[in-house]
Amino acid sequence: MSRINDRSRPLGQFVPLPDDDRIICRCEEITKGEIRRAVHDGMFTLTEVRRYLRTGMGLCQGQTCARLVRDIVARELGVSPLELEAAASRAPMRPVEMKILANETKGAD
Amino acid sequence: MKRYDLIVVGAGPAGLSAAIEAAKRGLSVVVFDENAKPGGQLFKQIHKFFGSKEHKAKIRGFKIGEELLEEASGAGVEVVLNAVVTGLYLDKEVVVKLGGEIVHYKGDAVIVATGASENMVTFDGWTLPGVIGAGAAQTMMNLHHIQPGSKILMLGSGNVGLVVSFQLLQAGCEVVALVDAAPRIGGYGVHAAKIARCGVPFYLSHTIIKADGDNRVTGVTIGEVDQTWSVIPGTEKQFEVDTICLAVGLSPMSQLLKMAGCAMEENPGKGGLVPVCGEFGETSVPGLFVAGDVSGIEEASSAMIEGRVAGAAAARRLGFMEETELGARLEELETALSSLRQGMFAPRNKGKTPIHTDEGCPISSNLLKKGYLTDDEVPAYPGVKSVKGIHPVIECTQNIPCNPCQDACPKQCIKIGANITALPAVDENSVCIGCGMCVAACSGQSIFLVDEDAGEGCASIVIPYEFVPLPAPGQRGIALDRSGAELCPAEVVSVKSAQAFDHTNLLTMKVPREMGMRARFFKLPKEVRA
Amino acid sequence: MTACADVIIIGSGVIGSSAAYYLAQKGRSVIVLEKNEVIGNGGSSRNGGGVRQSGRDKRELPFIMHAVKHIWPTLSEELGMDVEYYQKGNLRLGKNEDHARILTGLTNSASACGLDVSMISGEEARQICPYLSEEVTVASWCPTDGHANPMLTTLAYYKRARQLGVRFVSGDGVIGIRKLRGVARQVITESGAVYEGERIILAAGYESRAIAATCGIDVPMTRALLEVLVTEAQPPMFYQMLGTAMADFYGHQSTHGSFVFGGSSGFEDTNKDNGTPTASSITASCICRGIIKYFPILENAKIVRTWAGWIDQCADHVPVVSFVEEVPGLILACGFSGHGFGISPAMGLTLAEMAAQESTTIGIDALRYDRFKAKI
Amino acid sequence: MRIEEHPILGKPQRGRLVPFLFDGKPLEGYEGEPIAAALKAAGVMVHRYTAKTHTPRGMFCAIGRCTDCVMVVDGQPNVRTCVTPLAEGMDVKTQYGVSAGQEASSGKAGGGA
Repeated sequence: MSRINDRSRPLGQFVPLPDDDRIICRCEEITKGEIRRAVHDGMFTLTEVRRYLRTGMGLCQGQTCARLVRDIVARELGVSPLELEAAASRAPMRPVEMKILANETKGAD
Repeated sequence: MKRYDLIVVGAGPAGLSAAIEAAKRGLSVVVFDENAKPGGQLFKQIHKFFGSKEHKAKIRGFKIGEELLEEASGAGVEVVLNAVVTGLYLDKEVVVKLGGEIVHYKGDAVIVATGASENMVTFDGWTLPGVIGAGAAQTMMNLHHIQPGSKILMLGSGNVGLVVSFQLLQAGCEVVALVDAAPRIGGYGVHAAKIARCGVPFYLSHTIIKADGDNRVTGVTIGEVDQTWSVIPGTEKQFEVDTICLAVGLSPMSQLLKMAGCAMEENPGKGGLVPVCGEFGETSVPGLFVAGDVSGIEEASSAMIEGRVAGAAAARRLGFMEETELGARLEELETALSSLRQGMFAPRNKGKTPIHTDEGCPISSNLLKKGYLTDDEVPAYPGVKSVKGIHPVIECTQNIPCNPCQDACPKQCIKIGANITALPAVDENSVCIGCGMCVAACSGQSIFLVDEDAGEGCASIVIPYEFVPLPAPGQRGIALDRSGAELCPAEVVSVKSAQAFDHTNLLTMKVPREMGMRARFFKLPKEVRA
Repeated sequence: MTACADVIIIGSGVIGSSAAYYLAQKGRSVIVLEKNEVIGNGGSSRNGGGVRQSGRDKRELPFIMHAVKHIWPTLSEELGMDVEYYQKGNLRLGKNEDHARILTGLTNSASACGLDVSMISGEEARQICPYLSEEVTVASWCPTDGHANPMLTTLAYYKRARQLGVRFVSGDGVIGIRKLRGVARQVITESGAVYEGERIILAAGYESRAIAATCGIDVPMTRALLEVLVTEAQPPMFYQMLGTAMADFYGHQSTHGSFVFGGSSGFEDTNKDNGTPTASSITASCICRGIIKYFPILENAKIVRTWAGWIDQCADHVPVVSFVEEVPGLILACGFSGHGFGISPAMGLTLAEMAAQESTTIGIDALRYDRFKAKI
Repeated sequence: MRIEEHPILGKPQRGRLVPFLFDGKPLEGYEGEPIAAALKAAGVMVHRYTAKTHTPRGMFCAIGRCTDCVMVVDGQPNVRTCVTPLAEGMDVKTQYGVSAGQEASSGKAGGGA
């Protein structure tokens, strides 16, 4: 479901907003202003924003902020939030200690 | 690798129902749930459910949970708790963290019923301790028996915000305000009415500007918003609170399905990212089904039926059920589901604001803005008739899927008909015996028994009462009107607490005659409550 | 409609993006075409982030040594963005005689090429990194090696190139290269768009093989599924790049505090997917077992995420970076075999020089596309 | 505050009252209830201070999703207190950044070389 995306299309000037310093990603403490700035730096997809800023990469893996980030990015790009594909879902769905992940049982009844 | 006919992820209403339906057809079924207790949200839901008998109406959520668990164990379903499904891999392999181990399972069919997660809004100070989700409030008070706070502001007027506000009051907390940026209350009017009459003020078209406090919430500032959702200067209001509770909607918790490679779609009508489903909740991955909120946000009642549908479909897929048998079962379930999906809160009516009920009665705009009907509006509904002697007054004014009151009345005073979203009508020709079964049966607590002329210049009113301490007969207090304003002195005549009422006590109070159609709640004077 | 530029680059990974940046610096106009919706979504976002010289094929060594000496130390400054480069050395660990043999072989060949790398004992390794288990008995140690954040490096090249006027178009896959009058000039995409340039750089990972085929060229490569996992943030512990003789895992602690480890289960050549690279259910567990043996202290660290990606594996595990005499105008840059990240700045620089028809700073003869011969 | 009598749920059934430590101070809670519940009952709101802005966080989702309530429990950082049952003698500490102790929170890895 790729969409053609010209990364040189103009987004207009970055205009600072009064709530730019508000934390959006609670785990990684990323602000609205940082997210908006990232879009102007060329991060047009949620995955790029995530890699660029670490939004949704903290302990909760974006379970709290995914929608909030999406809405900010969409507004900055001037598109509907529905047009932005959610970042990939990754295992493990909850954090798992290495020693537990290392301890597999297969087939044992 | 350990294999089951069916693996269900999530032991909430949808997951358990799916497991039961499949296990009854002979499938080997396991249900994994990450929580220490099964039942999903059911065990936090202490209110009586809506719907009709087939939807387990007028039974409290946690009781439904207990019933489902019993049914599941009877059907041979294995429910595994503290089991975190860490991933859903190719070939329908489910990897589970169980205690200190990672265990690999495969299912010939898999039903994902992981439910929903809460949406959030941001405002200055939203990360302060004391700002919590509505689900957190429910978990703390109804599972762990701890008050989430003492003075609380609720943001969100959907059913979750309304129901949790009432539960907060039941837990002994003070709800100082219910705020929503929308211009109209999003949830059922009856849920709003029962907190309005307790004195909770509604602030529609308002938003939270900021939470105050350095190390924890000590207050909150709200303000009115205009049509562009910007705060109108000068409309700020400040409240002293220790807790701000957010109930601003739910999103399907569909990460496992995205990981499994299901075709997904952003569907605002369903609350967010959901798998594209064929018939019976089957995703684009053959044999992988979904049921409940993860496939689209709805009520627990519909989640249970969706679970049954997916369970039956999985049974058919694996050859445990004949096509004809499936057809008959599905027809039954579809009928039950579609009866829930009628009325003004039906999924297809999301975002619409009707001005009339199906019966042609006007929808109260005061109810939608402030949470209660005005005195003038009340007589417009078929449940409100002026009858001599004791009679039910049903302040149920929206087309919601619910009909226990009709079955509750032994004298057939209340008529709803086959369409369960129709407004209940009081039949003037049937004689009410004042048994109060309808009052206790009404999940929306919107039925009162009124005798406008009970003698000595008084009216008597029977109200549903679900608070502690329970007032005693003879105690004097204050009658509140529908808005929660103090109206007049009132005296408790009787308090009935039969088992059939299931903790909805029937409090009869005596008020001056002219207050019979205005008094709707009873409050003990402050010194007595303290 | 035809869009023109001096150079058309196919692939926005760290190779394509860095080439675009160095070309833009030379004042060339560049268009970068990316099939995926996301910039750098192939191997560039699925690797352990090693910037290592030790353990490399000697054909790659000149590139990595140049990059480590001249580019990596100042790259963050140059691109205006922290790429989290650490030059704290590389420990390649072993636990037995076999491992020692493998490590010694690699160390000897790298020393011969002038790299400062030496064999050290388990005890010496523990002095460098006190968290290593007692099981470690031998290691190779290269103090000038290090690591960086591959996602940030890719995005930094992309961001800076974009600022310099490079046009990136994502979400439109290239379906073919077309010769005009005997010269490769046009690039055609899925949407039917046509891009025309004096030079075409093909840096599309494994997909390069199919695209090269549209002008009759083949690069013998396959693909392998590698996986990466990341832990929750830990207090700062150590900043060496880590690997093992058997390549059970490789990784490091990042600026953020999390540990990033890459690895595989041994089935990387035969794993299947569901259309997108999918982590297998057994690999993360396998990597964890490997790590805990070497770093028991990490056993309680929680894994928060795992992900997988296909790498383009060349027949001899060394990249093809080459002009194609039969197809003038075409420059191949593929088959990086999972070693592309560390050398990407030098590769970008080299590709830019090639496309600009300058003589290259580093010799490219050993990486020719036609070096593959039958075994007898 | 604990709810001693509830109009619907009645009197709660609880585990044994057990002692535990919060930042070295002795507190009591019911065995098996989430650590966060015991802390809440004792009036503790701040579970941790964040790594970057050093601002306080407490319980937010109460179901183990948001991870805001993590603390250092028996020496292990990042323990989700809202879903971890309380056990007798647990050593619960306010988390600063990714570990216990204020000094560690400023010890984030320095910038790139």
